[in-house]
Amino acid sequence: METLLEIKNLSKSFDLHNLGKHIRAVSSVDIVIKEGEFVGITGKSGSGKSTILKCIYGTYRIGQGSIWYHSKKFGPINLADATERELLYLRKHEIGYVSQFLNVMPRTTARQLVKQAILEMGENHDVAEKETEKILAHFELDEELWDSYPTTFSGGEKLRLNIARAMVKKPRLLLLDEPTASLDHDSKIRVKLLIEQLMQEGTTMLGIFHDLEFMNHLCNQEYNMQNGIFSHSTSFTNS
Amino acid sequence: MAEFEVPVLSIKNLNKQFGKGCLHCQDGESLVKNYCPICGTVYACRDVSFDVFPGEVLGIVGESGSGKSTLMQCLYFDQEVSAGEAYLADYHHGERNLFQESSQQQRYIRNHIMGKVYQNPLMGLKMNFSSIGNIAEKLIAAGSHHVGMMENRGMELLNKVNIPVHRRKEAPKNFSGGMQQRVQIAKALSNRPPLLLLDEVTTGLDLSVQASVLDLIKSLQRELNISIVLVSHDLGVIRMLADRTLVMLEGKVIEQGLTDQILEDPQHQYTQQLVHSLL
Amino acid sequence: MNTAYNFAFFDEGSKREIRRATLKAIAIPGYQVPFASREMPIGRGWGTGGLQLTLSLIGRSDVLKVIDQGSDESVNAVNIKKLVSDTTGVITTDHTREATLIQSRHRIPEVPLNKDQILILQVPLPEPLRDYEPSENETKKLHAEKEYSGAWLMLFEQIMKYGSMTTGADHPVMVHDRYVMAPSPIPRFDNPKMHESEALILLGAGREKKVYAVPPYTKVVSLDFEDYPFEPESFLDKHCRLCGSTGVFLDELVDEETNETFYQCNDTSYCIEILNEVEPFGVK
Amino acid sequence: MGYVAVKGGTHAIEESIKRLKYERIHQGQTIEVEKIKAGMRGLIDQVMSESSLYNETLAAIAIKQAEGNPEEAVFLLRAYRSTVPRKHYSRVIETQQMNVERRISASFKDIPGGQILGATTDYTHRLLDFNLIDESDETVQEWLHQYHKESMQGEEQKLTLPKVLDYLRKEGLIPPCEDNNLEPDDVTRESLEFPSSRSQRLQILTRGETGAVTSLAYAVIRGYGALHPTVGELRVGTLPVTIDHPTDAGDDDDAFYIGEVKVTEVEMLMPVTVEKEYGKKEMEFEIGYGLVFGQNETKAIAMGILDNCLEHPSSDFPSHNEEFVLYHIDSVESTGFISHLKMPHYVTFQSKLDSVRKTKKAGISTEQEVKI
Amino acid sequence: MKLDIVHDLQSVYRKMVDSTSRPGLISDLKKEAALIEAEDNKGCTPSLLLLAQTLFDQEVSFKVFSTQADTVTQTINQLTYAKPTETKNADYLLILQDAKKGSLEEAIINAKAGTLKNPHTSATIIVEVDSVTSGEALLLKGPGIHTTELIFLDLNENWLESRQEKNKEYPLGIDLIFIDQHHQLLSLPRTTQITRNRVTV
Repeated sequence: METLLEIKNLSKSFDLHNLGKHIRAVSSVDIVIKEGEFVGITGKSGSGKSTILKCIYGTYRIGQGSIWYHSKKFGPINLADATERELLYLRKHEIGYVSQFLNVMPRTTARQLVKQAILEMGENHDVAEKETEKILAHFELDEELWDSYPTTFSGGEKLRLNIARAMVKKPRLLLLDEPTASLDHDSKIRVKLLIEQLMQEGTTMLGIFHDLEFMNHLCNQEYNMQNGIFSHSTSFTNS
Repeated sequence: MAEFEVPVLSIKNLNKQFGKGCLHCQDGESLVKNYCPICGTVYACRDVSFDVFPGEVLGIVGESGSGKSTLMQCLYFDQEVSAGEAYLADYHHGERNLFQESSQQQRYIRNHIMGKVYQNPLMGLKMNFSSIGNIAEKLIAAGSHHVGMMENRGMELLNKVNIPVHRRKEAPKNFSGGMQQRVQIAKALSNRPPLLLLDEVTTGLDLSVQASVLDLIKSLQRELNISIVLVSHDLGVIRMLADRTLVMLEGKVIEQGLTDQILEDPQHQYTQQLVHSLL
Repeated sequence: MNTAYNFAFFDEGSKREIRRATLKAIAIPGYQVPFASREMPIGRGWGTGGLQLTLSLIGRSDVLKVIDQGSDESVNAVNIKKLVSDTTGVITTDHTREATLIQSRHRIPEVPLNKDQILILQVPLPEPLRDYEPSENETKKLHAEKEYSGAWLMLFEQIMKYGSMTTGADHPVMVHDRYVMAPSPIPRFDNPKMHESEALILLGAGREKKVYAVPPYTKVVSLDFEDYPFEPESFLDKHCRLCGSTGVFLDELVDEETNETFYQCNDTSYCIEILNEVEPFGVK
Repeated sequence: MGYVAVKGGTHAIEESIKRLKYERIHQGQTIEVEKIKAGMRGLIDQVMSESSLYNETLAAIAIKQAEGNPEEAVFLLRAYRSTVPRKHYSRVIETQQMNVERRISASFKDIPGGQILGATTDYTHRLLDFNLIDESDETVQEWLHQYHKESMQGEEQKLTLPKVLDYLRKEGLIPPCEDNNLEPDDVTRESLEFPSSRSQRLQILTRGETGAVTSLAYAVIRGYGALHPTVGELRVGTLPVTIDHPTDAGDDDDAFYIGEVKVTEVEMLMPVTVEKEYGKKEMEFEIGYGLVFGQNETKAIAMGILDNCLEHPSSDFPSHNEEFVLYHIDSVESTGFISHLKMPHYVTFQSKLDSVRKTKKAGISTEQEVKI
Repeated sequence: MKLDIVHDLQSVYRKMVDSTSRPGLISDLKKEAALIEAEDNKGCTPSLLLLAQTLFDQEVSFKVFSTQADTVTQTINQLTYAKPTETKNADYLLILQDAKKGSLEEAIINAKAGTLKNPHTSATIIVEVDSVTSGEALLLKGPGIHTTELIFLDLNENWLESRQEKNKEYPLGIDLIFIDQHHQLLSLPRTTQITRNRVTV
C-alpha cells in the first residue's frame, strides 16, 4: 500500500506573548499512514493529540519537521510549506476534519450546509439538491430537521451532520478530533457504523478517541501520547 | 511549487501617506505608531501586499486607524496611493498597474469589474433616488441601457436581499439602516462584479440585523462565486466570512493566514490580544 | 453705428480670449471650455453667452439673424440684434437662408442649415449633470472620468416615477461618443437636427462662463434606453393654422373668441416664407 | 391676404426706452453728474467696489443713468469694463503706505499711532436731519469756510501708520506671514476653477454684491458657521498706484505714479486652536482679510469673515463651501439670472407640456393595469 | 495698405474656425498675409505672424522651434506680449520650416496634452510646411468630416505615429495647425483620425 501521509520529526510550540509563556505542545513526532488505514492516537487530554491533527489540517502552523501528504492534485506536498491557497484546496477536495464542535454560520439550515459542500465540489444546483437529500437520509437525520438550524441540534445530530458534510467531499484523508466525546451510547454506535462504512469506501483516517474500546475495534495502528511525545505505538493486523 | 491558480486581484507594496513626510520620518524610525509627531504625516498603509483568488473571501482585520479602510479606499480609487501596484485579472489580463491608469480608466474598472459596499450607506447610495434607481445606477455605469432588464435585475436582487419588491420605488432614506445596507449590497452586486469590496458593512447595525446581513453576504458569495475583500474591526465577522485573513496594525500587515490559523494559532502579540478579547 | 465702442463692442483682448476658447471647444466636441465670460450690456441670463460668441465671430460681411424661442421679432431677439448692429453695422435678416450667423435662444430653425452658416445657441445652464450633482468641481470630475450613469439615472427615475421620460427641452445628448452635453433648452424636436449637422453649432453660457461646440458632421445622440427610445414632442395630426405646415414645431394657442386650441408655426420666419410661397402676391 | 406676423418688437422696445427716460426726467429736473459725485459718496463707493472699476465720474454717470439703482449702475459699469483693454498691471501696493484717514482697532485700546475715528456714521444718531431740506450751496460753503478756519492750525498732513498686526506678529501671537510671490489669478481673465486659489476668492469677494457678502458673513457669525472674529484693524485711506515702465520693468526709478485709490482695508482676527509637535495644542490667531474700493466698512469686514471661512472648507455650513459662496454673491450674475425669468419661455413650456401630457396618459394605463 | 487688427484678424479667425471645424478644408490667408509688412517678417512666414496676432497676448505662452528661434521669439513677444516658455509649458508651439528635423516629433511628444478635467489646457502646435494641398496622401476621418477627406502635406517628418500616441487617450491630446508657403491653412484637431492612404496605381 502507498504511503498517504508521513509526519517526520514534527514539533509545535506556542508563544503566548501576553502571558510571557512558551508552551511546547508536541515534540519530534513521526507518523506514517498508508492509504486506507485507520490510525488512532490515544493519550490524556492535554498530551498534544489534537495539535497533530490541527497541524495536518493547517489550523496550526507547523513549527519544525515536515508533513508529507501525497496529494492527488499536487503530488507529494509538504504541508509545512504549502501555501494558504493549496491548503484551502486540499481542505475542499482531499482532507476532511471532523470534531465534536460544529462550526457553522448561524441561520444556515442543515440542508443548505450540505448542499453548499456539494456545490463547492462543482456540482450544479439540481444535482446538489438531490444529493443533499440522499445524504441527509443516509445519515438518519430526521426529515423535520433538514430545514432547521443545526445550532439547535443534539450532540449526536450535530456530529452526524458534521461527518455528513465531510463525507460529501469523499475526502482521501479524514481527521477525526474526538468526535465521540460527549455522545451517548446509541449515537456512538451510529457513528461507529458510519466510520466503518467510510473505511470500506477507502477513506484513510487519523483519529483521536477518548474511548479506547471504541477505537480498538477500528484501528490498524495506534499511537499513544504523553506530554507531546509518543510513548509507544501498537499495530493491529487483525482488522 | 508553482502557483496553481491566478489571483483575481494582486496588490504589491501599496503605500499611502497623508502629509509630505520630513527628514525625521522618511526612514520610518521616529514614528509614533504610524504618525510622525514632527511633521504630522500619517503613514496609513505601509508596504501592503496580498493576492485575492477566485471565489475566496479575504478578511482584513484591525482596529480603527490601522489603515484598513484607507486600503479599501485606495483599492476603489477613492484615494490616490502614494506608491504601489495593483493588478486585476479581468483588466488587460492583469498586466496593467491599475494605480498608473488614468482616472477615466479607473472609473471604467470601478464600474465594470468592482463593487463596493461602504460602512456608511450615504457613501454608496443616493438617498433620494428610488432603491431600484440606485441599483440601476450601477448597471447603467456598467453599460446597460435597457430599463426593463434593469428593473427585472433590480427586483431579483431586492428579492435576494429580502427587500419587498413593492418598495422598490421608495427612496432608501425611508429605510432602516439594515435595509439600506442590503440595498447597497444589491447595488454592488448588480453588475456581477468579479471583485466585491466590503468596508465594515455591519458596523453600526443591531446585532440581529448584523447577522442577517452577514448571512446574506455569505450566501450570495457562495451562489455567485465572487471574490470578496472584507474589512472589519470585528474578528467575529471575519470568522464567519473569511477564508483567509490579514491582520493590520499601524498601517502594516503584521500577520496573515487561513482564518482558523489566525484564530487558533495567532503568532503576533497583537493578534493574540485581539483573539483573546474575542473569547 | 455706435463709435464710442470698439467694433463688436469688445476690446480685441476680450475677443482673443473667447476665440481661443472657441477653437478648443471645436477641437473637443461637447466639452465645456471655461472662459472668462465678460459682463455684457444685456443681463446675465439674457443671452450673454451667445452674444459673446457672436461678437467674437462677427465681421463686416456677416449677415446676422437672431431668434428668441422661434421668433425674430420677440423683444429679446430684437434687442440683441440691435446691440450687435449698433456696434458693428452688419446687416440683419429674418431669412434663415440669408444669414451667415444665427444666434438663437431655445430653437434650431426649421430650414436646414448649411455649411456657410454658424448657429450660436444661448445656454442658461450648460451642465447636463447639475440636477444630479450640485458641485461644479464634482461634475467636472464626472466628465473627466466619462461617468455618465447620473445622466441616465435621472431619466431612469423619471420612467420609474411617471412611466416615461419627462424631460422637456434640454434633453441631454451624447456627443462624439464621449461627452454628455446640454443642447441648451431647445425642444426635443430639435435635438436630431444637431446630429451630423451641416453647420457648425456653438453654444455659449455667459453666466456660467462656458463655451462648447458641435462641429459639423458629428455624432449627436439623445440619451435614451433601448426599450424607452427618445421621443421628440409629437404634433401628430396637427398643422399650422396659418401656413398649413406639418412636421414642424408648433406653438399651442387658444382662440380668444372660440376658446378652441389651435396651432401655429413656432419658427415665424419659416411660416412667413411658406406663406409667401403659397401666396406670392400676399402683402408682407 | 398675406401673413402679418406678430411684429412690433422693435417698436415696442423703442417706446419702452422712451418711457424709461420719461420716468427719469418727468419732473423737469435733472441731477448733474457733478452733484452725484459730490453728494453720493456712499453709493459711488459701493458701485465702484462691486463693479471692480475705480472711476468716480463713470460711477456717477452710471448712477444717474440707473436712477440711483445700484444693481443697475453696477451692471452698466461692468459692461463698460468689458470693453476696456488692459494695458498695464500695477505694481504691488503695500497697504502700509496707506495715507490713513480713519483707523480703528477693536482688539486693542492702545495701538501705536492711536485710534483715528475719521469720518464715520457709527456715532451719528440716526435721526433724520430735517435741516437738509433747506441745505443749499451757499449754506454749505459757509460751513466749509468755518471748518477750514478751525482746522487750519492742524494743517492736514499725510499720515502713514504701522499695521496693528505687525505687533502681534512680533510677539508671536499670529504666525509670521510669508511673502507669496505667486502671480495672482485674474477672475476676469480666466474663469474660476475649483478648488480656487486665494487670489481668486479675494477678487470674487471684493467684487461681491454688498448685501450678499454682508448677509452670508452675518450668517457665519450668527451660527451658520464657526467663527468668532474681532476687528484687528480697520483702516480707510488712499493708496498710491504705480506702474512699471512698459519695456524696462523692475527698476524703482522707472515706476510711474498714476494716481491713488481710496480703499477700506480690514484685518480680522479669529482665535483658533492649532496642534503643535507631539499633540500639544496652542491657541493662535488667524486672519481674515478684506479690502474694497472706497469707504465700505461693513462689506470689508464681511469679506474678511468670508475669506477666513473659505480658507477652512467644511461641508457643515454653506458659508464654508467655496462654490456656494463664490457662485452666488456676484451682483450681475444673480440679478441677471433672476431677471431672465421675465423672458418668454414658450418653447420650453410647450415641450414640458408635451411631457406632462405623456405622463398623464401613462398614469391612466398603469392604473388600469393595477385594476386588472 | 496695412493690416487692420480688428477686421483682418477677425477674418483670419473665421478661417481658423472653418478649418478647425472641418478638418481637411484648406483656408486661404493670402489676402491677409499680403498686408503683413516685410520688415516685421523676421524669420517666419507672414501667415504665422497672422495666427500669432490672432491668438496671442500676454495671457498665453509659446515656444519657437527654429534655427533662428531667438529672433522669432523676440519678434512675436514684441508683437503680441505673449510669454516665451519651455516646450512642456507652452500653450502654442511654433515649428518653423527651418527647424531641425525631428522638431515636430519632439514638440508633439513633449507638448501639454491637457488633463482629463481640463483637456482644453493642451497645446496647439502650429507648423510651417512647404505646401498643403488636397491630395491623396493622408486620409482624414472624424468630427467635421462628412465621410472622408484626402490631403497632401509636404512634410518630411515622422509625426503621425507620435501624434497618434499622444492622442490615444481622448480627450487628452494636441491640436495641429499647418500653414504653407502659399498661405494655405489646414487644421487637424485631436479628434481627426489620420491614416496614410496607400494609393494603388
